[in-house]
Amino acid sequence: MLYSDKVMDHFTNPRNVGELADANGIGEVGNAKCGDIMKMYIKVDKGVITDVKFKTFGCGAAIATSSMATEMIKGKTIEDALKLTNKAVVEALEGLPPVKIHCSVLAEQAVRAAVADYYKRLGIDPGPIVGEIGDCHACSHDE
Amino acid sequence: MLYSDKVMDHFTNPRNVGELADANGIGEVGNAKCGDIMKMYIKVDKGVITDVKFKTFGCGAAIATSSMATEMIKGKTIEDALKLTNKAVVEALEGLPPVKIHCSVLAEQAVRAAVADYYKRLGIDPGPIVGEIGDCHACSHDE
Amino acid sequence: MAETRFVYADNAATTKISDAVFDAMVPWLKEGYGNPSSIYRKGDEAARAVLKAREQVAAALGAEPREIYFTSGGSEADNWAIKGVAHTFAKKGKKHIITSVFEHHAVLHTCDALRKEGFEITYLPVDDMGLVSVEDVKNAIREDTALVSVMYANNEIGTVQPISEIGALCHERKVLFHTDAVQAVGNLPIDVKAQQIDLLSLSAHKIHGPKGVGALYCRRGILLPNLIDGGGQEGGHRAGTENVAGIVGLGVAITKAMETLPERAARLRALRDRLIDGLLPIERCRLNGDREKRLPGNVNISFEGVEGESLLLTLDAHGICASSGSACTSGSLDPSHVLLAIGLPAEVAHGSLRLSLSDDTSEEDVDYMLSVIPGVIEKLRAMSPLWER
Amino acid sequence: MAETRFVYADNAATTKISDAVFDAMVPWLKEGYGNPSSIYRKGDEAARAVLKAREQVAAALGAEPREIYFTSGGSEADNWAIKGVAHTFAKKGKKHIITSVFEHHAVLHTCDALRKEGFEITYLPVDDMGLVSVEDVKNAIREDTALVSVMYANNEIGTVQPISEIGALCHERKVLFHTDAVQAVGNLPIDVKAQQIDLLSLSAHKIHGPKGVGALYCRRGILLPNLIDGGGQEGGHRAGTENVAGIVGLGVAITKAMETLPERAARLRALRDRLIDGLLPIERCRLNGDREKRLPGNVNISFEGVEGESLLLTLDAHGICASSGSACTSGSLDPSHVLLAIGLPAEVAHGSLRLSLSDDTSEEDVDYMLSVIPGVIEKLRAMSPLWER
Ligand SMILES: Cc1ncc(COP(=O)(O)O)c(C=O)c1O
Ligand SMILES: Cc1ncc(COP(=O)(O)O)c(C=O)c1O
Ligand code: FES
Ligand code: FES
Repeated sequence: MLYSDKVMDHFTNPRNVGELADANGIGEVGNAKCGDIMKMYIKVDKGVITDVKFKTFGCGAAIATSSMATEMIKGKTIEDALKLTNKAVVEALEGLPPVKIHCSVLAEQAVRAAVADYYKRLGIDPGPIVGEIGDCHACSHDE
Repeated sequence: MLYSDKVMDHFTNPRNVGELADANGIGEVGNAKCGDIMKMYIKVDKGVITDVKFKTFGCGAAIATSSMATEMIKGKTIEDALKLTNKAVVEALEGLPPVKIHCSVLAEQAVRAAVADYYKRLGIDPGPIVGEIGDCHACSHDE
Repeated sequence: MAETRFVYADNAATTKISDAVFDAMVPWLKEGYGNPSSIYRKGDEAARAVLKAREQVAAALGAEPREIYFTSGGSEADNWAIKGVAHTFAKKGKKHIITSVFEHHAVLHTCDALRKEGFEITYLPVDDMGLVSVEDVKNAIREDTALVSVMYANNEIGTVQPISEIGALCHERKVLFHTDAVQAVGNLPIDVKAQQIDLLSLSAHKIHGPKGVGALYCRRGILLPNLIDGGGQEGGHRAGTENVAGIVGLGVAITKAMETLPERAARLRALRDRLIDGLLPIERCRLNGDREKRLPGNVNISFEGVEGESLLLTLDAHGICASSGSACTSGSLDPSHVLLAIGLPAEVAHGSLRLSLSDDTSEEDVDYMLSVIPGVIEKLRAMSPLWER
Repeated sequence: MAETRFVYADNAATTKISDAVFDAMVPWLKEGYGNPSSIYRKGDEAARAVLKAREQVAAALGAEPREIYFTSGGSEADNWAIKGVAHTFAKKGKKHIITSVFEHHAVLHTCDALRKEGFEITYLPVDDMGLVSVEDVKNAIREDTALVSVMYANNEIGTVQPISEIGALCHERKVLFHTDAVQAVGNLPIDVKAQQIDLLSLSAHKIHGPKGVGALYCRRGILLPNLIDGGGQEGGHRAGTENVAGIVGLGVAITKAMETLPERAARLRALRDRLIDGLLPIERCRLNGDREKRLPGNVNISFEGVEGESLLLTLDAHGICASSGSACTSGSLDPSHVLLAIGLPAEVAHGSLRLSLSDDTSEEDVDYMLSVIPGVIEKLRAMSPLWER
């Protein structure tokens, strides 16, 4: 297959799908024109991400990276979650085809966007903490 | 096959191959550059072609048309032999591929060349009787 | 959910070689290995087999055998026809070509390449039903127009274009007319003379023939420069030792496809309509392309909130092979140019599903697809952030 | 005379598909019909098969898989390489191409077509042994030379050209080097890196693979414009649904051909030499082409006073398939351009016989040919007006 068994596993049985009613941070990244939108819901308690859910409109890789990213940050501190790189997600998924790397970038960005939202809701400027969320470089579409 | 059964028969078992020691008319036409030379030997007795032989350097069609042409003029008067057209030879052979029609033209010319030689040996100008022998139009080679 | 079944519903991408075609090919992959250009019997047998196939293709199109040139497929035929006409007429100062925005890439990218060389290309729009208008063709023709190239039937949404009308118009205006009939052959009646088609491309692997072989019909009297120069094959117009087995396969495939066309098309239409009618009740979905002027085996439906690749992968897990846009553009991030051309928003275009049927498709296959697809759409929508909106 | 036996001695025209190749192809003509561009498993299986074949071809040449592009055969590869380089460099004002007078028509006619477009072509001579001189190449290279194209081994007389030296020279002079290796592959060692070959053409049907498939090796970094535009196949460089079965066949064929090369070539050379030594005692005949720098399976002998076609037909009647010049020019009235190039008079060129051997050729086949050919020559000479002279 195009995808590793691990990707197919996360695609076929994605973990943490859905919305989180009591989320206190929600991030959405991507662009429907490109066929990829990720929305991530986090529940932060005492600096720890106690729960996380996602919804993704996108390809197999987008769904699998969303799923894997939620698993990787669940139970982690915000600081640790912000250290999650797309590379780590790709490695955890045992690789992605080159054309699909942008999807893992989206997953990293979705986590950062959710954390940024969490800070914003607290009235804290997320900029210095989260940094630039950035755009997907795989496409040249304007919103 | 490229050739009809009749052509193959005449190619495989050509009739009247060889030289004629007592020929009184010998015609040679064609051009070795093009891969076709026909040499025809006739023995004329009282205006009748009593014997005929040929030697041909050429393709299957060239050999078959030579063979067929000798059969068609053997025992005929010179006048009848001169009426032999390449079309008649082709028909007798049950057809030739278009690219090989020039070979039948050569056979017709070989007969005329042999008759012309016969007249020349008698001191008669063959021109008015035999006409132009003509060149093969299938090629643009110079001798 | 029903038990898993294997359903191949991507016959517009490629088809399975039929048993009759396979059986016809095998002798030419085994003992019949002679080169058709060779003079001995083993070569001549191969030459005869190629000739027979040429006659079969000609008969299927209403053409003469000498108007048929075998190629390596539909793409080569498209390239040869369009580049050939372009370069011939450029010498006469005619450097304008008319095509449509939703042609197959073999036509579009060929035109793009010509554009870079200095040709001017008019890309006709298509309406929201996926149809080119004859009026538009008429208005686009200019003094310096060399060629009109409009596909017979679209590969993604299956819409059938007004080929006979365009043919008549081009004939009247003395402009050459090429049609990419790769999807039409075997599915729609074709008569190149009656329809006044000058050049036509076809491909074997779409009609249960082998991959890597096709043909260009080029009306007698039209002399195209060669795309592939070399040996004297195909009357000196297309070099390369003939793919004898493939060509024989094409001959048998096109004969089968054309001889039983009305019955086959009727059966396909019934399956297609049952599939369409069974899927359209799904919330917020739409059929793409005109429902009537449509290939007998084409279903193309967009489901809002669903992305194509994840849909295809999920269907694959259920044993269903389908497509979401043209096969050769999968892996691309861009939504289908065909669906954008008929006016779909990009995000809806991403969620399109093409199910293309063939003689191999059974009633049970349709039942199975109807039992699986709605649940799959629901599952994907449940995880889609676009669906909540 | 010995009993009739079937001996196929025209392996330079085409070869029989080997059992291993046929068996490898069948699954892809049957259940493995997926389109390699399709995303579902049936498509991906086909994509993997194509990738494996690409790796096999690359390994056989010492290239990288991404440097291999599948084509419809040797002719397409030659056309693509030469036209592609020509059109690319024309933009930089380099419109000079060097080739040799005795290339295959796929190269010669391609160069002729370019000449008509305004390119300047230098056709290098070959010596009477059938060899191109490196010195001549050197002297022909100019400031505006874009490409040198010299075949690896000649298809008619089997002479092996100084490819490595030409490669080194071109590299030094910064001119691209293409070689038509259609006859060399499987018969001679090839290492495109060591030999500094930039572009190389090959064809499957010459090495017990199927007809209608070949490949172009194009060194990384060289970007050729497409000959066939369209879908994204072959990295977007050669459109058209892949001939999966054919490509798989090529992969297996080239692997077999290259892995046992030294033993195979040694056996062929022994057969070839026995044939040559057995025929040369015939009166007024000559071996065409250098005896040492020669393909292991090539015999080419001219018999004065004998015409080629009638020789081939007579041999065919004895069960021997042979050739007299290049297969694709049979039916032509002109003597072989290759034999003229090495200085043969036209009438002698007409009487040449090419016997080309392969792994399928046995000792008994050679015995049989040696028992039949002298008698056939004698019979034809007996009816030849050129022989009496
Ligand atoms: C030297 C050479 N180049 C090119 C070709 C053409 O290959 P293909 O017939 O696969 O197009 C051939 C054989 O026909 C050949 O011998
Ligand atoms: C409409 C259309 N044109 C051209 C092609 C190209 O045909 P092939 O893959 O045989 O090159 C296809 C299919 O891929 C097609 O659907
Ligand atoms: S968001 Fe545009 S391609 Fe990834
Ligand atoms: S003599 Fe017939 S081709 Fe020249």
